[in-house]
Amino acid sequence: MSVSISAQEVVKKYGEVTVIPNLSVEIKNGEFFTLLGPSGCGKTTLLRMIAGFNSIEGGEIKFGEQVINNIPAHKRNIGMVFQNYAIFPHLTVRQNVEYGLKLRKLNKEEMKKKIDHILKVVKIEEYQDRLPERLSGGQQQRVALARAIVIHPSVLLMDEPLSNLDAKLRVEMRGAIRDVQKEVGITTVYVTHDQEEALAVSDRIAVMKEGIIQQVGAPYKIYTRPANIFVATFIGHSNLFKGILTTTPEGTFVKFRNGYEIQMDTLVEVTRDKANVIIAVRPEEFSISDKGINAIIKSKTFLGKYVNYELTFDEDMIVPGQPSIEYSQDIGHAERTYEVGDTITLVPNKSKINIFTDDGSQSLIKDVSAYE
Amino acid sequence: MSVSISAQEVVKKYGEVTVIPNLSVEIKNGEFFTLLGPSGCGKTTLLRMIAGFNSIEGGEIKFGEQVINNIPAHKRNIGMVFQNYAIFPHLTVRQNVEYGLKLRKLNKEEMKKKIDHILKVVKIEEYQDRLPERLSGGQQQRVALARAIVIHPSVLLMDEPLSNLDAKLRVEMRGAIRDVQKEVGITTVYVTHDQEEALAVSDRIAVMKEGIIQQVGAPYKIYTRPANIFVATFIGHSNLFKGILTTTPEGTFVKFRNGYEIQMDTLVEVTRDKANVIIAVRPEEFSISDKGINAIIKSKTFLGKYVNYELTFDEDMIVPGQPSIEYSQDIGHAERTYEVGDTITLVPNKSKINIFTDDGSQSLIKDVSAYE
Amino acid sequence: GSTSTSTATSEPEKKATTEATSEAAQQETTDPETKDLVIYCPHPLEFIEPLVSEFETQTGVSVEVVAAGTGELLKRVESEQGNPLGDIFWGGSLSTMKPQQDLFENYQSINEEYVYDNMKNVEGPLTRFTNIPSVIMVNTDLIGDIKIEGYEDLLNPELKGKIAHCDPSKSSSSYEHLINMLYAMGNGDPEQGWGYVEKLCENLDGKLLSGSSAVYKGVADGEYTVGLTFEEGGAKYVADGAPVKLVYMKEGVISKPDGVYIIKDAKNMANAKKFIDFVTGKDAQTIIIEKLNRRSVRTDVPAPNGLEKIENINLIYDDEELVVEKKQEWLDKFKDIFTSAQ
Amino acid sequence: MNKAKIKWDFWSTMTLVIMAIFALFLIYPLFSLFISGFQDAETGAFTLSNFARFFEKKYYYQSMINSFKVTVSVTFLAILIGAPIAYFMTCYKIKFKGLIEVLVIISMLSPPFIGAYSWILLGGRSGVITKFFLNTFGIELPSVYGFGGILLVFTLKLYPFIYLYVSGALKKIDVSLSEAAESLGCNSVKKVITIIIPLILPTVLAGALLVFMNALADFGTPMLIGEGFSVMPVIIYSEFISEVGGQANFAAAMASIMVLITALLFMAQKYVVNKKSFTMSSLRPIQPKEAKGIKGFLMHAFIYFAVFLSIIPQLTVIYTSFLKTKGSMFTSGFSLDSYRSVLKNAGKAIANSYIYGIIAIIIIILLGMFIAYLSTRRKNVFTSIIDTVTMFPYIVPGSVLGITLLLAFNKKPLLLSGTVIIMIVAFVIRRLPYTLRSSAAILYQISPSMEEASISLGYSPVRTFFKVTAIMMLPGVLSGALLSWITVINELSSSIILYTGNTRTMSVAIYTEVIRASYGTAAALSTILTVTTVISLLIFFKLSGSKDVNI
Ligand SMILES: Nc1ncnc2c1ncn2[C@@H]1O[C@H](COP(=O)(O)OP(=O)(O)OP(=O)(O)O)[C@@H](O)[C@H]1O
Ligand SMILES: Nc1ncnc2c1ncn2[C@@H]1O[C@H](COP(=O)(O)OP(=O)(O)OP(=O)(O)O)[C@@H](O)[C@H]1O
Ligand SMILES: [Mg+2]
Ligand SMILES: [Mg+2]
Repeated sequence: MSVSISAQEVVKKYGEVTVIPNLSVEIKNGEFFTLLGPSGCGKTTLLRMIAGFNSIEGGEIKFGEQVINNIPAHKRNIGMVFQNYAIFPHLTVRQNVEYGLKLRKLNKEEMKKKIDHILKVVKIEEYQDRLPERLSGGQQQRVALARAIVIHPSVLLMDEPLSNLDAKLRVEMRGAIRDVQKEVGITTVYVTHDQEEALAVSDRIAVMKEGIIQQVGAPYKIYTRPANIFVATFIGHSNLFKGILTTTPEGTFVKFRNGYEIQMDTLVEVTRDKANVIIAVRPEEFSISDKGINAIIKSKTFLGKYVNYELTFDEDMIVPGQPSIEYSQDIGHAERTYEVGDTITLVPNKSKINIFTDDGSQSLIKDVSAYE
Repeated sequence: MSVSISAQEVVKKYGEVTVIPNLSVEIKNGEFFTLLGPSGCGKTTLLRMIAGFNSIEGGEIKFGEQVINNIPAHKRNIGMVFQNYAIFPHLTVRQNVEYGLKLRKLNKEEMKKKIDHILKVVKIEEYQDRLPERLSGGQQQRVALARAIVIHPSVLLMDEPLSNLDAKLRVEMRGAIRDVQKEVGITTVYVTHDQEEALAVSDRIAVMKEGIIQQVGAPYKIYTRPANIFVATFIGHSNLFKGILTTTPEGTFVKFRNGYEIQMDTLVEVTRDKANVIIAVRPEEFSISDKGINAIIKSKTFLGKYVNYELTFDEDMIVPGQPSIEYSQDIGHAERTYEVGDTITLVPNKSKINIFTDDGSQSLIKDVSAYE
Repeated sequence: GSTSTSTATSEPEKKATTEATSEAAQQETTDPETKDLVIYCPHPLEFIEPLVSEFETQTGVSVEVVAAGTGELLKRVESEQGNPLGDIFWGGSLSTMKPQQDLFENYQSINEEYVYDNMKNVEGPLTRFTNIPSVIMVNTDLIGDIKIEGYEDLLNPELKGKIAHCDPSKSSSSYEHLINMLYAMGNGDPEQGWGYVEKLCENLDGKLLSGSSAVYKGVADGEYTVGLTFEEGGAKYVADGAPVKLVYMKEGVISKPDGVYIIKDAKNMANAKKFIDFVTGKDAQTIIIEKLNRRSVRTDVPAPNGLEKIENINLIYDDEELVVEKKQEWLDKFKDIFTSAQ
Repeated sequence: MNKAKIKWDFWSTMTLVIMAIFALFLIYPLFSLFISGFQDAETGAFTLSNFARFFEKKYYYQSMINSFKVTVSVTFLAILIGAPIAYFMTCYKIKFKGLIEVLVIISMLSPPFIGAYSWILLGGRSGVITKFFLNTFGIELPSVYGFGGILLVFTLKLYPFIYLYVSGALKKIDVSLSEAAESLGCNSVKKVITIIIPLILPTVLAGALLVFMNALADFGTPMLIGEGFSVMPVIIYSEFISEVGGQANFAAAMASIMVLITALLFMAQKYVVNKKSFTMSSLRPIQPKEAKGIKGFLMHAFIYFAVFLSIIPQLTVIYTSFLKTKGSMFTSGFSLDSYRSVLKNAGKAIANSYIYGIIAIIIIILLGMFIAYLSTRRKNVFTSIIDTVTMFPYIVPGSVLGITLLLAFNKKPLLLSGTVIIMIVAFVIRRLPYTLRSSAAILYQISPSMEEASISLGYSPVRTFFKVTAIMMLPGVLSGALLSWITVINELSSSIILYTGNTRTMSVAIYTEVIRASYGTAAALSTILTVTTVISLLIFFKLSGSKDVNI
């Protein structure tokens, strides 16, 4: 049976270094919950605390109503896919997968059926009698995945379980994970670096930075309405422009430094007149137009579905310190593409763009909350 | 100094199992060459043969003019990033990076400068005195990357060097790799599962399957004009429809099973009339229209830049055995999105779609070659 | 226990010995330069010390003692033929050394004339050093009322498993005992003695030790009630006040000398000869009886302190040639008897 | 594979050099010994009668059966004690861990004879403990003699081998494997059985082999407390070197039988290890956890009890070294007389012990690592032969080996007898197996990709060996080297044959006291040896900067 997970004011220190200062989060029963964040932000650490492999320096973690801080890992009924696979080198593929099931008194036949099934799902049935050292990286990772899923744990913890698989297999595998997870109702905490993956499979996503949760919400919400500029730039790309907020009787406007103005009806009310703001526009929220903001194309990258243009703007239009300003052109339908050196005029899609306070810490869009 | 790499009829066996039956490929001097292929297809194996860690059961590998089959690995002047990082656990981050440089008689200062620089590039300077066991997975991977790059080898071999990094860091890192590579002119062989990455950084890509190269070409070419349906479906998604080729005085047409016809002017001449063909349409190559082919929306996934619809077609329209048929709608500009259950009418963009022989083994588009 | 008389060495005699020694050295020096002497010796430090330091002061030769078990040392000598690293082999009972006498140099000490007749060096290399009877050692704390006067008493069932005896193939003292009991219990015909050996083996109850010292040490420590050992082994405990006493078998005691020998082709030949002359000299022999619980081979040195007078011991004699000849056969026979008694 | 071509590189040169060394110092002497097993004692003609004699007489073959009874039991017991202690000490926070490690090492320090004699003093028929139980509780304890006693003494003496080996191996296990098992719902016991043990099996086997062979070859203990329970080495020893004059050819035949058995065992062990070894890259070693509750208590109790038992003989030795003695008797009261009487001679012996020891240990470590590397990473016929042959001297009784060496190197041009060199050669070839086996075991666990990484950065295989492989091997090497060091310092049976007055070592000095029952002075020397060894180890570990004793 799956359970809800609740972390309350959890603290994690490695010696003197505090990796997670104070983290609270509620993961619902049966939910597919994803942790996203930069490398080293504490995702693995949090996962290992839930699993019971890291000590907890403060706060509580509960499974349902039960505080589990002091329950040993093997009694928590979890399944875990480790970042480094951690498959048993002395057991064959099949024995690896079998390992957890054996502890769960099943009759032989049922066990065999389950294992055959999962081996097929992760596409390693033909290697089932090999020792892990003779498998490729991706094959090993699938063994780790199968091993954790097959026991139908109440909590499934996955640390980048698909990082070494090709795109196609990855899509299939995440489908498989999703299926098992929904079918049996496993509460799943998932760590990934693949944003598309996160957006595709998660019920909710938590974006972390330096051990602090920045935003928790449904994928669509996180992507379209990020709570601060960290989230806006970390999930997908966002181009950040300096802007000024003006309130006139006709409504509220945000003005780019070059004077181009957009009327915004969806801003929170408290905003001061003439306030400096940051305007975040995603590469795909631009359209080519004759009126708007001008940019010169600096470079061009073909990325399959679309072409990415890196743009140059007037220095003082944009927030400094950004790696690049980009426009992405959907080429499934685009009439023409542009070349390096071309000047183009772009208009942002006002229903999509996001406005943040000057320090970037808060969204000014109505109804955006950091925790949902 | 960088070199060209040439593999000629290379064979690799593990005991009885032939992993690479007969592979030939030319990698140009200074090129950024990427290997893409399903998990277990032999990418790591090929890389390790170039590096000198796997025996070669047949054929030759040359660096420039020199056959290197029997040159020991340490004399090949390669740099390698291993799939499992393989960083030295007994050395600190800095010492790991320093390790290879020490051999290359540099004066102290220059060495220090180089290391400081690379540590900054891969963003691990603050951890430089830690032992690897106290790093996160992504941090470890960056150490491995820095260690291989800093020596400026003539051949750089990278086995999924960025698999454990978040999207943003990954973009930065691949930029950094690209920069060093171009600056010094290192011939680079790169293995990745991230197609976007492959498309973004590679000069050329080789798509492999079961040890056999399916297509070698520039990213744009591979994506837009795949040589066979394996490549078409492996790189990006392709929806495969059954079609019939008809040649009339007005030109050549491909007809979908529901009767919808498209005139194709770019097909090779030899094609027989009434031949069965496969029509490959990428999700983004569809547009909503009132005439075309009808589909029902089965499910809908939000993927950031676009929304992915999984579609249901009449059974006999599509090539059987496909995991899904998809339409992806660019939502930067889309006026409306659709809901599950809606019926939509789609037209494929005829300048983009690809036509393959009935068995899928060959493209019928003019000027598409498997090796470029 | 027994009473003793102590005799001081008289001045003139001492002088004579010293003179003789230096004289011999002058005549026969092969290499007058050497100032060293290497002695292979299984005796304990406390035994070696007094004699060696006396020798060093008298002659100015510097002595290096290599100590190990008799067997080990003998094997060394054997292996080092051609390049001997030792000069003197000091210790080892005659029955052990006789078969190996080719390893040693012929030399008649200047003191040969003072040696008892039956202990003269008739073979050439085998200079006798002391005389050692076999004895039964009894722990007086443990023995209680059990009467021990000789071999026969060891068959007392109350002693079953309490007798310390060594494997005769491993220890020369128990080999001597084997010979002793064969002759004593066979009334002079060793072949008649095996019946006793069989009974004794049964009473050993499967316990057979593996080294000479284990016997006297074991009895002294109270691990065993009685033990079959050699006189000096037990006597030093008596002298030290341990709760032990020595019993000289009433059925007969064989007393065998041990010796001191020059290793063939010794590098310090002259000093080696000096040493032989020294230890058989009256001074040294007197030290032996006074401090080291052994019997002298010299007629002019009295019985030692605290040891039974030789007259009170029922001495018997073996046929040395027969013993050498039968050695392997008897050892094997003992093994068989012991194993089948288990 | 390019089969035909053996690439000519550093390692092939190394193979040749090592082969040459071994041919000279091992194969040549040992094989002349074995050959003499086939020779008639008198005529020197070829014969099998020596072997026939062995299998005909119960006295002899019974001792072989006895030997196996002892060694098999000891091996199991040593594993049963050593492995759990190693596991607990690695995975849990055990109180006084550092002290325990020091004590374990001290318990290994007792020189031959002394340890067993201490047990007699304690548990003999009138031993302190026996008497205590008899007088206070009226319980008659079984005596320390015979099979049981040998078992007790061997087990307590040899479980530290397993402990050291297994600790080294456990440090190389990546914690995530253990965590993976737990995440699948496995409790600690199951986890140990199904994951940990299989993973360290090569090391356990290597340790078990050493224990087995050590128990098979040791004659000091059974000689003192065997009491008629005769075992092979005692018989070989006494046939070869008895006071009574033994039969060298027969002894050689018996030694050959032992060596044959060893070789078979060793090959079996290698076979299993090859099949059952798995490389792991251990980036995150196991972190000790808190040992709580009843489990924690039991763990502590078990460790303390075992270690206490094994340290008893040393304590006894140290205690007796301060007793007043009268001749070879201990009398009541304390004094420093024993020390006084040994001190004037001890200086030279101590210096010798350490100088030879250091030279030997350096050679041992180098050879051990090289051979381990060759036999695991460069497998071929030659390296396997080298690997196997190195185990032979371990099983041949030391004094027999000493004599073979003496015989072999007593003539020009190979005149080494009486020199330091021959002592060191004996130390090296007898004590190499400890370091070699532990090094080989650890190598099986190190992922070759570390070496590949180094090579890819331009380091030649040789430099890679020194800069990466060797360093990563260190935990394993050191646990073996520790054993080698301790046993070199305590080496006796071959040095007793090879030493001269100038090259006398401490253990020879101790033995000299022991053979004629002067236990007070022997104990004093032994205590000096123990104290100096512990100091030497502490200094070493201080200098090498490692926190705990076996790294
Ligand atoms: N030592 C080995 N013995 C036998 N087969 C092996 C061995 N190593 C790899 N293989 C097999 O060879 C094939 C190719 O392996 P390789 O590691 O090159 O795959 P890959 O393309 O790198 O896969 P991935 O993307 O999953 O890392 C796989 O099917 C694998 O199972
Ligand atoms: N044993 C340790 N001792 C000290 N610091 C550690 C230890 N393990 C991890 N850290 C640090 O804690 C931080 C969080 O590590 P964690 O492994 O949770 O990161 P992560 O989010 O999983 O990163 P990645 O995506 O790179 O795997 C990192 O900065 C890391 O360097
Ligand atoms: Mg991580
Ligand atoms: Mg791979």
